[in-house]
Amino acid sequence: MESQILTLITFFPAIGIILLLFVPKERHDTIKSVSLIIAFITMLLSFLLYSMFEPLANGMQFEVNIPWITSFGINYHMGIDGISLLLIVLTTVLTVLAILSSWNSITTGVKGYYISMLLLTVGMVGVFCSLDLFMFYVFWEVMLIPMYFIIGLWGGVKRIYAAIKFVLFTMFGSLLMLVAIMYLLFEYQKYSGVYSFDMLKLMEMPIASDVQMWLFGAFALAFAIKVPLFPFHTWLPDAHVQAPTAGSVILAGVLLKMGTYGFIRICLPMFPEATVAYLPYISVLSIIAIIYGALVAMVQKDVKSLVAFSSVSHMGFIMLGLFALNMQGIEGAVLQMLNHGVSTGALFLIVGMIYERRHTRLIEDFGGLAKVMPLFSTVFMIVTLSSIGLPLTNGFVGEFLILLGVFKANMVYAIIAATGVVLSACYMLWMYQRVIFGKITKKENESLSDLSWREKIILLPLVILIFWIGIYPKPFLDRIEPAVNSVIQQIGTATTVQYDNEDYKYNFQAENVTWSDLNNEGR
Amino acid sequence: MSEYIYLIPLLPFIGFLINGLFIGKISRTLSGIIASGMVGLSFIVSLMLFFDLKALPADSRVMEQVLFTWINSGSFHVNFGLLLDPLSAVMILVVSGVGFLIHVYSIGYISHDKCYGRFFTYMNLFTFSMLTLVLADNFLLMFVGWEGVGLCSYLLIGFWFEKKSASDAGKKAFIVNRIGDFGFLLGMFLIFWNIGSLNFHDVIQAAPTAFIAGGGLITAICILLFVGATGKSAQIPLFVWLPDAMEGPTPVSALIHAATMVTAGVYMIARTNILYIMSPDALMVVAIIGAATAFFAATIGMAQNDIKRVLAYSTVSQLGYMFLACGVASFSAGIFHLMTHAFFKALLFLGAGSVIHAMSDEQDMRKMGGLKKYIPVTYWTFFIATIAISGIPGLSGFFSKDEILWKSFSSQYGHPIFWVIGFVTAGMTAFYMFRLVYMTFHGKERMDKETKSHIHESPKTMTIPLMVLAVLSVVGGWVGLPHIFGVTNHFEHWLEPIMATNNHTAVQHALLSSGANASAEWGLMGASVALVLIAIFLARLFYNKKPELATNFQQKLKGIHKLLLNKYYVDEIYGAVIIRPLVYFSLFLWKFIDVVIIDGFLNGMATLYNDISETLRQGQSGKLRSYATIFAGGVILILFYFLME
Amino acid sequence: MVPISAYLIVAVALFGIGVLGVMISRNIIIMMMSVELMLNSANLVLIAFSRVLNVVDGHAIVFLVLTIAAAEAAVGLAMVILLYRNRDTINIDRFNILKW
Amino acid sequence: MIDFTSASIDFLMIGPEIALLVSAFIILLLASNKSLSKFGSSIGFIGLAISLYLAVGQWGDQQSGFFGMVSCDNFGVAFKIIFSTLSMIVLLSAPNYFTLKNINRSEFYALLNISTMGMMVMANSTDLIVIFLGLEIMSVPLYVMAAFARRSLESNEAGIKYLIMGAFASAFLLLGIAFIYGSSGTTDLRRLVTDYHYIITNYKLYLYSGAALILVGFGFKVGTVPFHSWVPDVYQGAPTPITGFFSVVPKAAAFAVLMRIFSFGFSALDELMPVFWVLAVITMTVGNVLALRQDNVKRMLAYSSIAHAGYILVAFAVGNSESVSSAMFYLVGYGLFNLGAFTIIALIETRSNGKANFSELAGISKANPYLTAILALFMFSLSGFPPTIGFFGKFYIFSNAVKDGFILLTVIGVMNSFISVYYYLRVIKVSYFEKTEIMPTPIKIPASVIIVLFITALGTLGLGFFPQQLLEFTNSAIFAFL
Amino acid sequence: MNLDLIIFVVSAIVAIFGASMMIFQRNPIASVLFLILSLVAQAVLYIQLSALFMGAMLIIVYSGAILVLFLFVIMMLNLRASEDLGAPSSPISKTVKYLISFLMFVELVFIFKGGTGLDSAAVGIMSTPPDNFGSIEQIAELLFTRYLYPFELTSILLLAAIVGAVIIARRDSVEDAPTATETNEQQAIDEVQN
Repeated sequence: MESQILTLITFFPAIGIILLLFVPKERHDTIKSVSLIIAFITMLLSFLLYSMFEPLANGMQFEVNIPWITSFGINYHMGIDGISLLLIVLTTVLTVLAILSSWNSITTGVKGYYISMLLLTVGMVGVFCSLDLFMFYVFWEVMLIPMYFIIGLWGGVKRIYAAIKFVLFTMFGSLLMLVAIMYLLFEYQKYSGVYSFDMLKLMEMPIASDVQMWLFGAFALAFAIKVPLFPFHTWLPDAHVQAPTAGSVILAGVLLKMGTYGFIRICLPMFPEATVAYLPYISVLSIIAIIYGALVAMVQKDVKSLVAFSSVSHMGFIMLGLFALNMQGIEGAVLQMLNHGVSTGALFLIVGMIYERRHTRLIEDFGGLAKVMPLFSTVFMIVTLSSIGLPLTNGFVGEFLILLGVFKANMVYAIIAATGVVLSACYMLWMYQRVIFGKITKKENESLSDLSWREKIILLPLVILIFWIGIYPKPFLDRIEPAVNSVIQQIGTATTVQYDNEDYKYNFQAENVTWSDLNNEGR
Repeated sequence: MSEYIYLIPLLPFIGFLINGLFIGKISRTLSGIIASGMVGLSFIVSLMLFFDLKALPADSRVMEQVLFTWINSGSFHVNFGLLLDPLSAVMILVVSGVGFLIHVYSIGYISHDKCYGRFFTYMNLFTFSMLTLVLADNFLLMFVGWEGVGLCSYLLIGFWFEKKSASDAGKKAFIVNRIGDFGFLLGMFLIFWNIGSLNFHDVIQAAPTAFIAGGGLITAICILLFVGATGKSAQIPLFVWLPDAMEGPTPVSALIHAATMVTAGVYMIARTNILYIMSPDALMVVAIIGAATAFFAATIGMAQNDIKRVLAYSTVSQLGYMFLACGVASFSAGIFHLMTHAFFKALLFLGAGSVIHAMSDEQDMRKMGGLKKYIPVTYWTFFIATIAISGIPGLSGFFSKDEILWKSFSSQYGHPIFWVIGFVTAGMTAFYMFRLVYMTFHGKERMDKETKSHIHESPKTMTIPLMVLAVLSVVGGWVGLPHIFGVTNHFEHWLEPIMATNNHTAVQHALLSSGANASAEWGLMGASVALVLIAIFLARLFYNKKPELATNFQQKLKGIHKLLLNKYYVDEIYGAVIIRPLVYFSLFLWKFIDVVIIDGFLNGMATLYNDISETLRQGQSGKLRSYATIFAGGVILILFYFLME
Repeated sequence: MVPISAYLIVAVALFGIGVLGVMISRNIIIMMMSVELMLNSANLVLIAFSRVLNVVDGHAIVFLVLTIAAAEAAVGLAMVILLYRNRDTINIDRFNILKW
Repeated sequence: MIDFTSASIDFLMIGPEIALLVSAFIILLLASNKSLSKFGSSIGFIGLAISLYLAVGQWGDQQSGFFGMVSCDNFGVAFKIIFSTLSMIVLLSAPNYFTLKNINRSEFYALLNISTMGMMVMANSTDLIVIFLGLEIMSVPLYVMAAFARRSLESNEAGIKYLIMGAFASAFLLLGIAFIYGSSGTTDLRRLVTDYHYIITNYKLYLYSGAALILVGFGFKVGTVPFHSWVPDVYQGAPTPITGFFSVVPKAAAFAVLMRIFSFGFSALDELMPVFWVLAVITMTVGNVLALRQDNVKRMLAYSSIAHAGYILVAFAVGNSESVSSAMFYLVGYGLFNLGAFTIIALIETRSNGKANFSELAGISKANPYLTAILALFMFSLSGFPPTIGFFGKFYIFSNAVKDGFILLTVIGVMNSFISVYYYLRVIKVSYFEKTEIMPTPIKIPASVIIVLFITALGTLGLGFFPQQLLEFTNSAIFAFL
Repeated sequence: MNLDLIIFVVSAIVAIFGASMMIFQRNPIASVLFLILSLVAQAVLYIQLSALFMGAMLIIVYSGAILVLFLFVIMMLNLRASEDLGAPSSPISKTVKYLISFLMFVELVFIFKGGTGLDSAAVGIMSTPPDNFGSIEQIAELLFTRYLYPFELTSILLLAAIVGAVIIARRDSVEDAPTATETNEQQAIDEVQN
């Protein structure tokens, strides 16, 4: 169990796929419930994983390492640290919610739909588990196929364009990444005499800095497209707007994290010098993404594309945090990955819910919903607040840590980026006001029903997570910390730049000082 | 006893939970009772704690309670910790006390609205956040309360969300506050990265060694924190949201936009006074902004006709006073005024609410008048508050305001100009307050029959809090009698432990000892009183005895009057300079950069490839002879290459 | 006496002519004959070489090539018949249904 | 030590060829008789099976005979195995189509076997003459097959075009052989290699031009640009199962010979590398770009097969033994999924008026979900998505290129496969995403085709997941007598 | 100026002349005859290169068999010179084609220029090499020892050719009736014709 649990979690949905293949495609309820149960068990397994995980312990856990394709030194090598752990849990939870959310909205091709959902899960969890670059790439690409179908088959009006755009964008990046992976393979072979795709081994290999530049570039392009970083973001709004609710949830909740995950798992530790060299460019791009995404989001007419652009902005924050290259920045970024998954996922779910009722997503078609669906409005408000990072919601902790770290690394970046906090309040609240507040103008809105039980069940866990992470993030941070530490070690050791965190002008032992003698010495 | 501090914020939170979860399921009165009961309980707890604190020796008057570790990342470590010291003790008393009264008042006020559940939920949430703000033992937790109260004000201003103006005002309040918070955040970052902690202890302890007094760094920190304060406490340039905030229910205006939340900025500065003391430039900025705000707001207030707006601008101007006090480094005076202001301004708002209630939601003073005989209780309480705020000797307002005026003159950071501004402002305050009183309660009745028939005194739940507050606004000032009365200023003395102790207090004592200054203080005091009386007389003349004077006076100064009526067009200017350009810029980004440039490029590539494909296809003509030609051509090339070798 | 390269040059000249024939003639039969000509010129090259190198293998190869030529001719002519039956023409330019 | 020029006449050495020949004879004998002729396909299949068995038996024991004309090495044997396997798949998928198109004549199977035999001859010799003869034995039946649907004008046209261009190309090839002969007095590659230095000093140009012309001759067969022009027309015109056969098996044979000659024989000719580099680049680029705008799926696949030839040529440009094995690996994989794709196209053609246009695909995902799913699988494999064998093949080839520092070439290669994604996904797009108002009638799939699809799909996925065995096979197959 | 040279020059000219006439003929029959002419001339060259037997074979097999087969087919289809010329191809493409073939010629000649060690050898009927080079015995012996395997292969090749020819050229028997594709085939024909 100890060693097999990762394999189990990764491939359990595959079992579901096989089951579904034998269900006749007319029996929708069976299909739905089977896939739901499978996803649910996967979620429970991930919780089990979470409970078994050793916080504050260094290095990978639950490692499995079995030779797979020996002539290339490709191993079936899985293992997780805190970062992957959290993302895996996020993935499984969101999958369950996504499946629930598409319970009624998906009516055609049900079988294929749920098969793709499960396949998607396999891919996503696989990416987070794999410590072998080859496996990583395989899972990375496998994810594309079901997503392509989900967008293209069950999407909106321009779904085909969106689907192809999505696949082509991602392929473009990942193919260059493939070249880089091959190159790494032979670099390592030159260095150690044996083939290996093992990330952990590759990290130990010293790479000439100019080579690092190229490799980092190749990897970074793939990841930046996935994130998406500023100039490469245009696939995102299309994909989000066209995709069905569940698709958007998974896309925003997990797929975007692949990019940032790739950065922190591969780019930063493997190419430290290149990281330092590229740092300014990527930081600037992320800042542009923050401001740009926020501004463009402000003028969107479609709620979904507004949320899409808002995730461009948020992902910009995460990238900026990663490239602060210090504890607070990276840790905040990792936590923010989780937060963004939760809150943006919730936002998409909510948008999907009103879409199911009204079959429109245009902001001007709504207004005054607070009167007819108060509960909905409340949840919407909570999620909105978490996405604009109000204290005691998850968003705040992440954004604060990120900005704190960035401020340390580069004050100007932090100051510019912090304006994003203001802007996010602008567009989110404006949207909320136009959708929820005011008088009911359209009479279709007067008869809207409030949240159904299913929807309550969908939203409840997310709301809980929002407050949990916001109020007591310690368990998460504790699990992230060692992983982040190792990354920082990697960078710190490999580069001349030192990233130690305790360099204050003032160093004090505040514990034994009391308020009063403080004043006494003041007198 | 210190382990019960957490009860103070917790009780309102419980009330919030109950009201929130059972919203619509529990009866109007019950939810009201729960809400105000919880706040009342926390007030009692506060009192007990206050006395415990008082029992302690003056040097060690501090109680702490760390609930749990909140955020811990590398060297960054923040606890969810509460801190009770003289300053926060004052604050919790004000917040929970005034809050309690306002809650009680609300029971009656909200009795016609069916959304009472939501109302009390928000109110309790607000009380919780406010108490968290004042009890926090570190900047970050303070920021939590800071944003929390911002949220609640957003929710409560937009309470009647069907009114577009209301939701707009709420949004405006939140966003403007956010702009302030932006500064606050950066200030926190600077503090953390230079000191390594956000805990008040550590900061206070480390500051003297970590920063060079008067250096750029400390000044930057103070200015940034002050930006946050301007946002929260509606100072220039971020005061625009407060008048609009009057869209909310009147108790809300009383609680949030008069008594408590808006004073958070003052509290914060007082809390970090050590830092401010280290940076005279920052103090200067604070003082200037405060004085300017006080003056401008007062001028605007003189021209408004909406009863609540007048009060709103007066609030802004009073806050200006408080900042002026802080700016001249007499923080205790600021806090003192904060407290007294909480009393009488809350009273004023509640009274206004009662008036509006009586007038069946009419807010325009030009449609009022002569209400005195219909609603006596309201009138008298309101009148007391009015004379309190205008600084008639003996009432709370007089002492606090006068101390500020004196400090702005005498303190080493002070300057006669500050005194002049404060002095003039005091006069204007008296003027517009009495203008308000006369237009509302005296003179001939300008309301139509229909409303007139409905005029009635408010229920007990509303009047009792008024009376209590009236009493407070009379006696509230007596805790801080100035030295020259020959008594020790209890209030200043109480706050002394947390106040920065540096040479300036010494200087002050020196000043006080000399009789010359005592006489100077007497003189100034007398001058201000005189001015106030003149102002009252003018108000009476214009708005009671000879209204026509006022009108043709307005005719004469049409331009100025128009300017004041429209609040110096600040909103319009902001709209034109900031908001609209931003929106257009965003549209440009979206429609041009995104759609045209980036996507255009990509689609261009696609079409390019298609065209290449098309052209190449022409080569595949289907004619075998051309195939043979291509073939032979290829052969030639390859052979040629090999011949070149 | 004639230098051997003279023969080779004749051979490649024939080869070139054959290529030209394939490229310019519209008549399928002539095209095929041009191909035959190319094969023959290759044969001539082989013969010449085997004469120079004084190994007789070349002749054997030519012998085999003749049969190959015959085979191709047979199939080709059969196809010509088929085409003529279906289309009443053997002008190669007419055969361009398949293009682009 | 093997005597390279042993006169030993050991018929086991050419056992597979003989088996095929005999089966072809039997089919031809039975063809005259209507009642018996229907056994043609099964006999052909049996023949192929036997030859496969014999070929597998030859695995490992290296010997040479027939005065050095036959050299039975692992390399050749491996290709024999590949040929017979792929031909069996073709043979399974073909009859259904033929019967439905009403051109099911049993001579076809004879031709198939003879042609396969020719390929074996090619793969199994180091003597250029024998290779040339094998090529002809392979090609002549191919010409006939292309024109096999005698009524269809496309088929006729495909036949004549293939024939004339083929003869044209083989003339060049022969000239090349003649030059080689002239340079060394022999046509045996092994002797060429042994006294290579003497030749390179004295008859450099003959060797070069000979090599160039041989490259032309076989480049024509594999369809490298600029010798590719015939490919789309012939592929489109020929009956679809035959097109599948064309696109895979003869191509593999030609590549086998190319490997033998250039990766082993002339491996010392460094000047060849740039040629292959350029050929690879233009071949894959032209193939992919031209495939973008096709309306006919068959023609699109024809261009894509050109592109794939380009990918394989990358291995030649790299030119180390590893890359030879990678090319062989790719050929196997390509054979599997391309045959599968063509089989499905054939099925679609059997419907309605039988043009394999993209429009025909619309909505078949509803009519035949599983069939469409498999088609999608093949498309993903063609465009090189993991975890299909198509991906691993590309990975194998390109990783070798990277290893030897052909970074630019690799980048061009992956960018090409990026372009190719577009048109492969177009197939999926049409068949899945585009809605049709009239529901297409479901296609009936006979058992034999189901078997074919099962095998190909299983191979595509399974070998994609576990390529190790195949890797070892190709790695041990690169032992050749050179 | 000796006999060899004269024979060579004459036969070379004839060969090239015949070849070129062959490709420029409209009338297939004429071009066949020209090809035969050229082949005969080549046979002379063979003999000059002391390949007596192959020269004979060339005349017998080619002129005697293959080209007669061509003639036969032409007669059977009775193709006329006049029939169906189609539009003349554009001058540009013509020049390109001439250029290409000429370049090819030149390049091949260059190869021979570069190919060292050949020009020394000079041949002709006068200088028959020793041990009756290229005699029937030699070739026969070679064909049945070293070239046994290829020799057998040719038989298979011929078999394949025959089968193929039969399959293609055979008139449609009854069993394969017109299919659905027939109709649009017909349309295709029409559109191609005009």
